[in-house]
Amino acid sequence: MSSKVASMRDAIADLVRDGDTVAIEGFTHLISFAAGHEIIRQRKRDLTLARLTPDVVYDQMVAAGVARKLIFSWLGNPGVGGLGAIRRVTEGPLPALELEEYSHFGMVARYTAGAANLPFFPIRSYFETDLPSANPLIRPVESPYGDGVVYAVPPLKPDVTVVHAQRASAVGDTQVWGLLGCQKEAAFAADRVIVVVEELVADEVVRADPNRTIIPGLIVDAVVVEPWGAHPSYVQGAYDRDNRFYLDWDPISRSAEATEAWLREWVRELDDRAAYVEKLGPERVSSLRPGRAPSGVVDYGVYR
Amino acid sequence: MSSKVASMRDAIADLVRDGDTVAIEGFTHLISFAAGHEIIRQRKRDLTLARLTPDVVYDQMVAAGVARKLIFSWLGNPGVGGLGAIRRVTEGPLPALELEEYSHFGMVARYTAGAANLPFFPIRSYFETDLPSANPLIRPVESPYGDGVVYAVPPLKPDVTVVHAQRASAVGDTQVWGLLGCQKEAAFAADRVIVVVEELVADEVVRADPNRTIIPGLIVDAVVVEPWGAHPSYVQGAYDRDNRFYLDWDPISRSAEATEAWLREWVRELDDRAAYVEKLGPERVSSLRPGRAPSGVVDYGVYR
Amino acid sequence: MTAAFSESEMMIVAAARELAGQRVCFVGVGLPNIAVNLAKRTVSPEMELVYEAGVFGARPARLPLSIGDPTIVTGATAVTSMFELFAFYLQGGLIDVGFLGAAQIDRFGNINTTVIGEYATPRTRLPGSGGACEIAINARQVFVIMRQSARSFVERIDFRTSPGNLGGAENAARIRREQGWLGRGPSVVVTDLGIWHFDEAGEMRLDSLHPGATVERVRETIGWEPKMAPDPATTPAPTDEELRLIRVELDPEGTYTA
Amino acid sequence: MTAAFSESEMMIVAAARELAGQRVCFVGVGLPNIAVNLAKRTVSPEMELVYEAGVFGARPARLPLSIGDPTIVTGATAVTSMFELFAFYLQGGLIDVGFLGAAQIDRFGNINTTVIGEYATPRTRLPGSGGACEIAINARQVFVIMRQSARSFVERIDFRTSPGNLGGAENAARIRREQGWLGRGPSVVVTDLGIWHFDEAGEMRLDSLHPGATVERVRETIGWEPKMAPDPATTPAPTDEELRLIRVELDPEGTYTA
Repeated sequence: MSSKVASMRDAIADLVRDGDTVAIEGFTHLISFAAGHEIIRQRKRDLTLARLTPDVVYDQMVAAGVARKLIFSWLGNPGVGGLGAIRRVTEGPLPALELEEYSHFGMVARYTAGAANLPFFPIRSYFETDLPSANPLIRPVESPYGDGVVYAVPPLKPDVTVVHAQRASAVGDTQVWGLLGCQKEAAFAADRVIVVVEELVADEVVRADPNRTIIPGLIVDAVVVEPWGAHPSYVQGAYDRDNRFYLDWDPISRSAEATEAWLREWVRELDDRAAYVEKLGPERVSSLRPGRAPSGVVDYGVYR
Repeated sequence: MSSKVASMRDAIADLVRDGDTVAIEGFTHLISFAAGHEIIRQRKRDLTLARLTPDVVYDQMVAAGVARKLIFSWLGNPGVGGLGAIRRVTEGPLPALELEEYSHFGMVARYTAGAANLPFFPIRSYFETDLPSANPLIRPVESPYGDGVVYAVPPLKPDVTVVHAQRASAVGDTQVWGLLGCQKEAAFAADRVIVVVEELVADEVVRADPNRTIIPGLIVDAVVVEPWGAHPSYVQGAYDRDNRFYLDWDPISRSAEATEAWLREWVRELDDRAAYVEKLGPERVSSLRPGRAPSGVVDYGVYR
Repeated sequence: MTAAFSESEMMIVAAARELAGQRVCFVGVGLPNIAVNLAKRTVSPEMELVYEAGVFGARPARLPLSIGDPTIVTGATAVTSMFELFAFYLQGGLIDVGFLGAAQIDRFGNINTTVIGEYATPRTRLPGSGGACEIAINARQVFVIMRQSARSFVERIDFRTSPGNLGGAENAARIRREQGWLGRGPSVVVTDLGIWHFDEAGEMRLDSLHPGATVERVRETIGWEPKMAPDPATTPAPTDEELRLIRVELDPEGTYTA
Repeated sequence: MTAAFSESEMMIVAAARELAGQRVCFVGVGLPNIAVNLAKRTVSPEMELVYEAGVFGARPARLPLSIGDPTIVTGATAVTSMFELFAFYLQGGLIDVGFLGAAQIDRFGNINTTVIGEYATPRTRLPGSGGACEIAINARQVFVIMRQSARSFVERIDFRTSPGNLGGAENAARIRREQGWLGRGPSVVVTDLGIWHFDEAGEMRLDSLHPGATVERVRETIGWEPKMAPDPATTPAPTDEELRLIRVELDPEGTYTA
């Protein structure tokens, strides 16, 4: 296979189209803010944004006007509070952003059904809650074994899934450690996949530890090498979550003007992630470096 | 938590009861022949044996008279041929062993439903085949989204699942690399779990690489330390599959007498796995050692 | 002599103490996170912490702000996909206590974390379920930690995100049995004023008042006529060690206790 | 000059050549295993090998006797749970060719690997489906490799384990469409005597005879009146290199070619 390495600009330009359903996944860990910012810079429109936890990245994207709809299960700034931009367009008499809402397991099950080409996925959630009446896509299904009813969620097949990872080969074989979230399921469910990595590695590095591979190059369309592309989210072993950023976002996002100013300064007026990291500054960057905690080595054995 | 380390004799005596459904899982890799042999030695009765690929271990157990039923998806000696003992009790006008038959994905889905406490699991298999008429537990279920029908399989919840692994801590936190099969699903689905390991390791070894853990001690009842307990199956990085054994088994299993003689010599007259390994001999053992193929190290980072 | 302490600190300490003897706890975002981490350092050092992010047996070296922090991964027993965490650990019945926060709760422990006002045109858009709906249905028991106010302890919640004792204990027991739920529902609600358990009717009952809290304040901060134990206990004040853990180790910047 | 070769060797070589240009191949146990490994060393070095055991991108350093051999793991691109392999790779539609063996096949490529005789009281108990039923339904196309005989190429198979073109192409296309199957069904059957493709009616048609094989032997080893191309080609004999690979590298003990 030939190399799929591309710039973020080209990857987003080629693979994300107006009106697409886009999933930038990653549960706290490995959230591709870099992809979100490039989508903002390229002024994509009418996107349906899927994510368990829309988080600050979707707050920024909604503020920038790229989205018409969210598909999600938890809408907030974890441990801090609300997401100001999203609240402004979802509260009050005339909400301007469509919401399609599940629980975490419901979202994970949707991606799983999408990845597995199943027409639905059954889960034991939602009984005696108001969620099925808020979202008519949550439907009861009867067990064929006469032991009652469970709820089903429909498959979710994003047009594009973006996954940030510790490392990948040039053809897109991708490895992750630490929290796995549902990136694997979201990638297999998608029509197109963009992988963003801290480090491009030789094929042999991947093949030395095949159990760590979560996504094969087979389903990957572009590999973007973008160190610090997940900041203020984090990359296990590479950098810490920038909690200060999440706390600072709260007052910014409460004001439409402050949010727009932030987007101008940190997204629109910067060319790319490298410029963002430079602007962040070496002190902030180095303060986020963790100490070392090596995994140890296992032996796969040579069998000839 | 206190140590769960036990001898194989005690683990089988305490945890496997006559009439139980027992799953000794492992797809080619990590099959606990040691547990199967101890079950034979203890003359357990009326077991329902579940396994995707009954393999030589269940041929031996059926020959020894411990089983009344098989739940399976592929019945053979991989790459070699049939399983003589099982064929003797399943062919002809009066089969003496009950069979409940699925496909591989059906079996995996059954364990998954069992582990996830789901009343059924939907898959796209079985259409236009004779399997649903051969097994009335394979049933159609209609998608609640109006897009047709898929087949369902029911949950499988073994009374006991036995998993062989490279290593575990004394409380049963278990790590595997190489083929994963469906051991995780079979273990989570089970009421009781026996883990058999090549090596007992300190808690810190497990915690240094939490992504490799497939089974938490939480669901483990006994940890048996039994190096070479998977022979003639194999353990990635530790020893090779003993293909010669699988080839040699074919003529043995074709004869009831030869099979009984083998069981006497290699199972009933031996006290335990250590005696089996000694009888196997150092030459056979060392011929199965692979060369080294180290995985490399990843960094989890220290976050204080 | 015990140091002065805030109502938030008392609430966190009381919640942590309720976890004594529990084995496997599913840790929710926000206040549950600090309460569970305090319990792990005091009454329940052996308790296994489960995070919906996909971690079993976490040993956080610091208090994570989010429940997906890298400190819950390093040194944990197992990291799993979220599918596996929700399917095998939670829905599979391995969680003893699910620990939740809430925006609104009713007398039967039914919880709203979705919207204030109408669903389609909310006055306040809250986070939604996250894993709460699953925790409420599948964990063996549910603990809740939240501040009391007339807006949060309400006669009727605006949206039922996570079921509690539904319309009462009898109703809840029947539905849980019929639908094969593994959980027994809510068992304790710890607030800034006191500790509530659930009585035989499935209703919240005030069993303990925190030091300084009064029955009058409890009544003012609740939207129904509350049941109270005949002679509510007084929650023992936080110990110096509990306060030190909160102030020095867990929340030095006062994020949870402000 | 070409060395002498056996019918089994010719069959394996012909099957391997059919894989030219294929990208992702799901490798079945037995003869498919050696044919695919030969193709990987000759016509399709870039082809990704998928094993139902949970391996994508295998680079076996030796021919695995079983399809769960450790040599398919070391140096592979990815090792997955079997759930993931069957759900995401196979049912998800990522497999271009599923390569199967069979005990019985009919003119429409429907396959039996379950029993000879009645299901409940079989004359011969065969292995059963394994992953074959899933491969037949979900792989984009299906290749079959098996020896011809009057007992294996039959008018009516005793048990349909894996669907082929069902009652014919029209019937199969309708059912595949209605049920949302991703696969197009069987596309080639390679035997010890020749190469069969499927015609517009969905029936097997002999397109190539192996060197030394005759139309008469083909008719003797088949349970129906076979369709044949007007002028069947002659399969090019195995090259020295193909034979060397089989005899020296892949199957030095003659397990597959005996």
